[in-house]
Amino acid sequence: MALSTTGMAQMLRTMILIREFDERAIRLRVAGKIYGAVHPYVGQEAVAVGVCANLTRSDRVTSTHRGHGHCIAKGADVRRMMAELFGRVDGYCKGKGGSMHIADFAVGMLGANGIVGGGLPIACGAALAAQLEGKGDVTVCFFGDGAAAEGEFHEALNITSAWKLPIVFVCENNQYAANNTVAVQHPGVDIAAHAGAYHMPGVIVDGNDVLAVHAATEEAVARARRGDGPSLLECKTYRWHFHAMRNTPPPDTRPPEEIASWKARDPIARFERDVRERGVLSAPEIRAIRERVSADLDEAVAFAEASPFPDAKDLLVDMYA
Amino acid sequence: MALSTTGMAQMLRTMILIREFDERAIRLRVAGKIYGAVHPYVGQEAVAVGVCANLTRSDRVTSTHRGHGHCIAKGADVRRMMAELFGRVDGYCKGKGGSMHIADFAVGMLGANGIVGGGLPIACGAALAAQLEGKGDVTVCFFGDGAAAEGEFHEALNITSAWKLPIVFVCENNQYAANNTVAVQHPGVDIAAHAGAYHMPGVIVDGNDVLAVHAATEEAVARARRGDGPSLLECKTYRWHFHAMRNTPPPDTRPPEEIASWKARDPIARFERDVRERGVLSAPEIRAIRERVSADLDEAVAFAEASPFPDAKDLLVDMYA
Amino acid sequence: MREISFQQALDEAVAEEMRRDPRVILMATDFTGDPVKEFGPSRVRFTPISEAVVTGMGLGAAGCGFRPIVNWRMVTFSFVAMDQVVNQASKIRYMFGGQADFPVTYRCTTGGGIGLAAQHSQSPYSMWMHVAGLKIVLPSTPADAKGLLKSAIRDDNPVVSFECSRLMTATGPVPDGDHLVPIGVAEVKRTGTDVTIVGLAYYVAEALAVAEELAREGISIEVVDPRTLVPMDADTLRASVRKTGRVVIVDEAPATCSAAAEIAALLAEDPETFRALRAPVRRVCAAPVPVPYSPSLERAALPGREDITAAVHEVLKQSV
Amino acid sequence: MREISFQQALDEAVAEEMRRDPRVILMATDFTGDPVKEFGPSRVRFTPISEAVVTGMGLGAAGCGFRPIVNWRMVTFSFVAMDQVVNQASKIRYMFGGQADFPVTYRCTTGGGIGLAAQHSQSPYSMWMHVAGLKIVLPSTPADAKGLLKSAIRDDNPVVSFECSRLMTATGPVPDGDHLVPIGVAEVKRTGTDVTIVGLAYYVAEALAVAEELAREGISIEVVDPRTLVPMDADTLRASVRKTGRVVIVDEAPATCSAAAEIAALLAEDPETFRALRAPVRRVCAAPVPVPYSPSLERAALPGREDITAAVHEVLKQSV
Ligand SMILES: Cc1ncc(C[n+]2csc(CCOP(=O)(O)OP(=O)(O)O)c2C)c(N)n1
Ligand SMILES: Cc1ncc(C[n+]2csc(CCOP(=O)(O)OP(=O)(O)O)c2C)c(N)n1
Ligand SMILES: [Mg+2]
Ligand SMILES: [Mg+2]
Repeated sequence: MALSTTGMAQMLRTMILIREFDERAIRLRVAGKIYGAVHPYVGQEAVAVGVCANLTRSDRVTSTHRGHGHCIAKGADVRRMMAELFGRVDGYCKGKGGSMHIADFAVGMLGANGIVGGGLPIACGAALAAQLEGKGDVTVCFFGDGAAAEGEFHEALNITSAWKLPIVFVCENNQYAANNTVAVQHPGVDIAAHAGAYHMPGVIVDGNDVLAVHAATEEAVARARRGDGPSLLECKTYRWHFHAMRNTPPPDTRPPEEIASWKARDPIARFERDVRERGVLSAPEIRAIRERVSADLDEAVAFAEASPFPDAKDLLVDMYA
Repeated sequence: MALSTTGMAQMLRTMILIREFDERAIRLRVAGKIYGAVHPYVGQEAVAVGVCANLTRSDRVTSTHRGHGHCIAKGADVRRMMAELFGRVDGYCKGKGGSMHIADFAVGMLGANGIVGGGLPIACGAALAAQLEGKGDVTVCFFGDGAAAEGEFHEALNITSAWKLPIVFVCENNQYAANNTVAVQHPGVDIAAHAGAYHMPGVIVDGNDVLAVHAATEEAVARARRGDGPSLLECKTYRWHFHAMRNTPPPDTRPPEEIASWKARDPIARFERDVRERGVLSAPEIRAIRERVSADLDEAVAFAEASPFPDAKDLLVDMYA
Repeated sequence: MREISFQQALDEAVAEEMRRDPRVILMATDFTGDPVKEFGPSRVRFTPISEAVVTGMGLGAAGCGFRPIVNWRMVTFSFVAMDQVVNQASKIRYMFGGQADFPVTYRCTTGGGIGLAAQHSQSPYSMWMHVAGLKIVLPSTPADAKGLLKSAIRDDNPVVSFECSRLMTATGPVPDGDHLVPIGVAEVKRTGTDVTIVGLAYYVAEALAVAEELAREGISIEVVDPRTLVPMDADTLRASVRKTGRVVIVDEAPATCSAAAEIAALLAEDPETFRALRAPVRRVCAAPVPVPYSPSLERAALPGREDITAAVHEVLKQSV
Repeated sequence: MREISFQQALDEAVAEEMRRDPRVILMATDFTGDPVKEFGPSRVRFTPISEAVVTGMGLGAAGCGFRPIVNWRMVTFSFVAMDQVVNQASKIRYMFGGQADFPVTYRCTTGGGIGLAAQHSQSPYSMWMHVAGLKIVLPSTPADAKGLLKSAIRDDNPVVSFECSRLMTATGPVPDGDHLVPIGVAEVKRTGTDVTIVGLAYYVAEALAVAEELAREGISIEVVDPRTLVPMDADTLRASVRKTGRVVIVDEAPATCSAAAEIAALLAEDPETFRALRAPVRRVCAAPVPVPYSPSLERAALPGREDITAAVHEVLKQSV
């Protein structure tokens, strides 16, 4: 299914929204308006967007500690996301979760996850549910190169292939797990190399090329919907910023040339070129999108700031159904 | 290094000793002389023996719930093993461990393990120790086809390959994990297929042919001693008896023709033929070995029965160093 | 009333709930009986030995509208899945602000006394109790086993059902029909006036046996079975001890940070119960060792009737 | 005496022990400082994110003569490795009949109060305490942190060192030289006569602050820090409570089956201490919820000084 013009415009807008959301999150954290840890997704936008453009609302995804991008791409509302970062009652989790635990079950976003690899089993459960429901829904499971060293990765690939569950495993290989390179984590550089032994397709794709990600996912999703089982997609990409920050952004320990070379492959700049060249959007139209994103985020921050903090007397609410 | 005549005779003797040990263990359990669970190794003798014939005393192995064979092949004393099954103070663990926890650190047997996959990490630690010691010792890690579905399997392969640790992973694919076939456990039938993605050799060998097991192990051990890192060896084999028994042997749920076809490939009968044909041992010499094994096991049982039960006042002994 | 075994009671609970609700599904490496025959291979799943992913799958499928029952078989095997229990199942509803329910039931056997040694003889319920967000049941009779497991399966939260190995062949009367036992309600299994014995699982029957013996000496024992560990029915426990003034808590887990420790604390911190206490609280628990294999040591490691009896005599002697 | 931070004290402990004994090796996904520089990449290992195998490797290498220190970083991450702790490390020596020693040290941070929400704000020490076979330390000052970690590394058993996140930047005097604090010895951090406060980790300093305030009201508080959770120095705790007759136990883990529950039970079951108790034992613990993210809720979930003060006033009022 070829991407429509509006589809592509929508994808570009979402990529910009993701980037700007996280750039703001960093500033808001430095300003002490939000708490805890921020793990920016900046640089990896093509993955979340290229993948999720293939999904319907009833398809489901699980995410990671670096989850804002997946959340936005799956259709969550940035106002309620922002309110969650602000720890307010109108946040997705009523302020109980924060950045690492945003979820929006209504749009099939089954949650960020603070545990590396922790989302993989949950995604397999969603895929089992989809198989039992028999409506052709699929589940996408996002995880990092670091997570591929956890045993749950292996168990997830094994059982979903044995059971032919409708799931797509999307490894965002951003070259690092915290400060450790892929070489510290794995004997080889390609996570997708594992797919064969699990009798599933393993595909490596340029994770900074949203159209390539889209195309590869399309095939994997179609396979899953057909009942042919899981696929493993490895998207080679890079995060532009630090791994995580608390009060202040930590110094970057990665080689400056490496950072620069990846910034030169900016997935948004590249897709902007693409859509201009294809005549999908003009430069002024793109500018308008950027302005709109900026206004949306202003509104999201205003929404968050207007929302009250949870009342201490509600501490025990939501514990049990 | 070609096997010597005495080497082969020794291997045959060990295979027979393993089989007869476990056949006795079954009878002793039925008679109520020993307790807990018995997991017979009968049918798989070529694996433990073919592998361990490549090891020196300072090499180390870890084992599984089905551990008697590994223990004997690594050089443990059947008298102290038997005393352990009897729960007596002269057992390897002073009666505290029983069948599932026999260990003999003096001969480098680092323990049976009641947890499927649980021995893999410990083996990796022994291999790390060997690498740090730098004396060229290797570690062998035995595990089943069922264990290959546990996350620890993946983590063990990944880290030992990344660190080039001197270890040989020996998967005894006996076609079943308890009552489940390999097909219930895995999308494919070959566990060794995983090796490539971990950048290590993956070798499939006839696990009922002790010389083939020996030869494949020889190469993997040499590689490990050279500092070139781990290998994954998959030995296709079959257990002749039930998975486990408590008071009485459970009925077998596997197809009778399947059992019969594997019994026709008896690793001991095959090796007896081999050594006779090569002129290593004559039929009377083999008979003498069998008689000697039988006498040794009589002595082991007598040794065990003569040993006292632990005194309840020693309950807290051995808790802390 | 029918007399059936603990194991059969559990099997009936599962089968009845599966008939009642097609969203109930099963996952385990093995099953008692042949549930595939009645419910088919899509609802009854034989799994690889991959407890971590299976545990999380139960949770994920629960969040998507199913009601999975994951049977770890032995509690020991659940430790490879502990992340999914502690970091996911227990926290997922609260940390997501209650936007979904997770009606998953985890089952496993517990306990020693069967010669299986350290790794296969554990009773670590208190480790799960400590983790806020789970409900936990621990039945002592076939009737409670059936009624609590049915309630667990119908509960909209993650519930852990601990099922004592030594009780599996025990038989007892079980009411016909849709027999439910509510989660969170303790039961006084025998009334008495001198000493309360709180027993868990296997040790409820042991406490009753001791009570019978002591009655002949003229000592009147009340036996209370919490049945549910979370939420703990502290009211019933405290009411009993306020009446008797003395308590002995019996379980086969080691004492440190155990369910018995929690019960002791719940009693000693309640002002009214504290004032009624005429003797120190007493725990009769396993020795602080991995359960040893040899029968002579295993017997010494786990509580026996003589230990319970001795403790009762002691609290009577120590009474102020 | 030098004033250094808790974090620096821990780093010094590791560096000193590595200098002292070449068999000490490190494994973690990350380190504070740059230990590779001094000790080289063969003794200092950056690991993949594979806590289960790394935990077992520490144990295996320990059984082969090394003295590994495995740093899980946050206790949360250790749950994927729980099998290796519960089923292997804690049992291996005993179940093998004492034929080898396993001198491995596991380290991790604990606790909330830093806005990291449910999964990254846990204090589940009691889950480890319940498992027979581990030693466990939980320091509250830089000096204890250094001295206990050094003792842990020299100990020939698996030891778990729980290190409170909120204390990392706290500073305090640390003796020069080879400063050791023995495992298993509690410390009375302030003497008093009216109420004993048992504080854990962060809550030792909070208890001392409350004691200082209450002194102005004429209430004399004794503050006791167990420092080691296994083996627990019950004698020192009991002696204090026998003197004061009242106890408040403060920690940031939820109360159920917690270290605080164990301490309460240890006090209430000792006949002499029981007789000396003039008021119910009192636990001041976290609310039974996963720690929430929003500051307003996190504050409400964790104990504050006002909660400790209120508890002291209550036990004084409830005294018989
Ligand atoms: C089980 C577990 N271990 C360790 C951590 C700490 N941690 C958080 S993120 C991270 C790195 C993850 O790397 P990767 O999976 O590549 O994702 P990325 O951060 O690159 O997006 C680590 C080690 C954790 N959260 N969970
Ligand atoms: C973690 C864990 N899960 C489940 C079990 C129960 N169990 C014991 S042996 C076994 C089957 C193991 O199969 P495999 O690894 O192929 O070894 P085999 O018995 O065939 O030698 C199972 C499921 C266990 N001991 N540990
Ligand atoms: Mg990464
Ligand atoms: Mg097998």
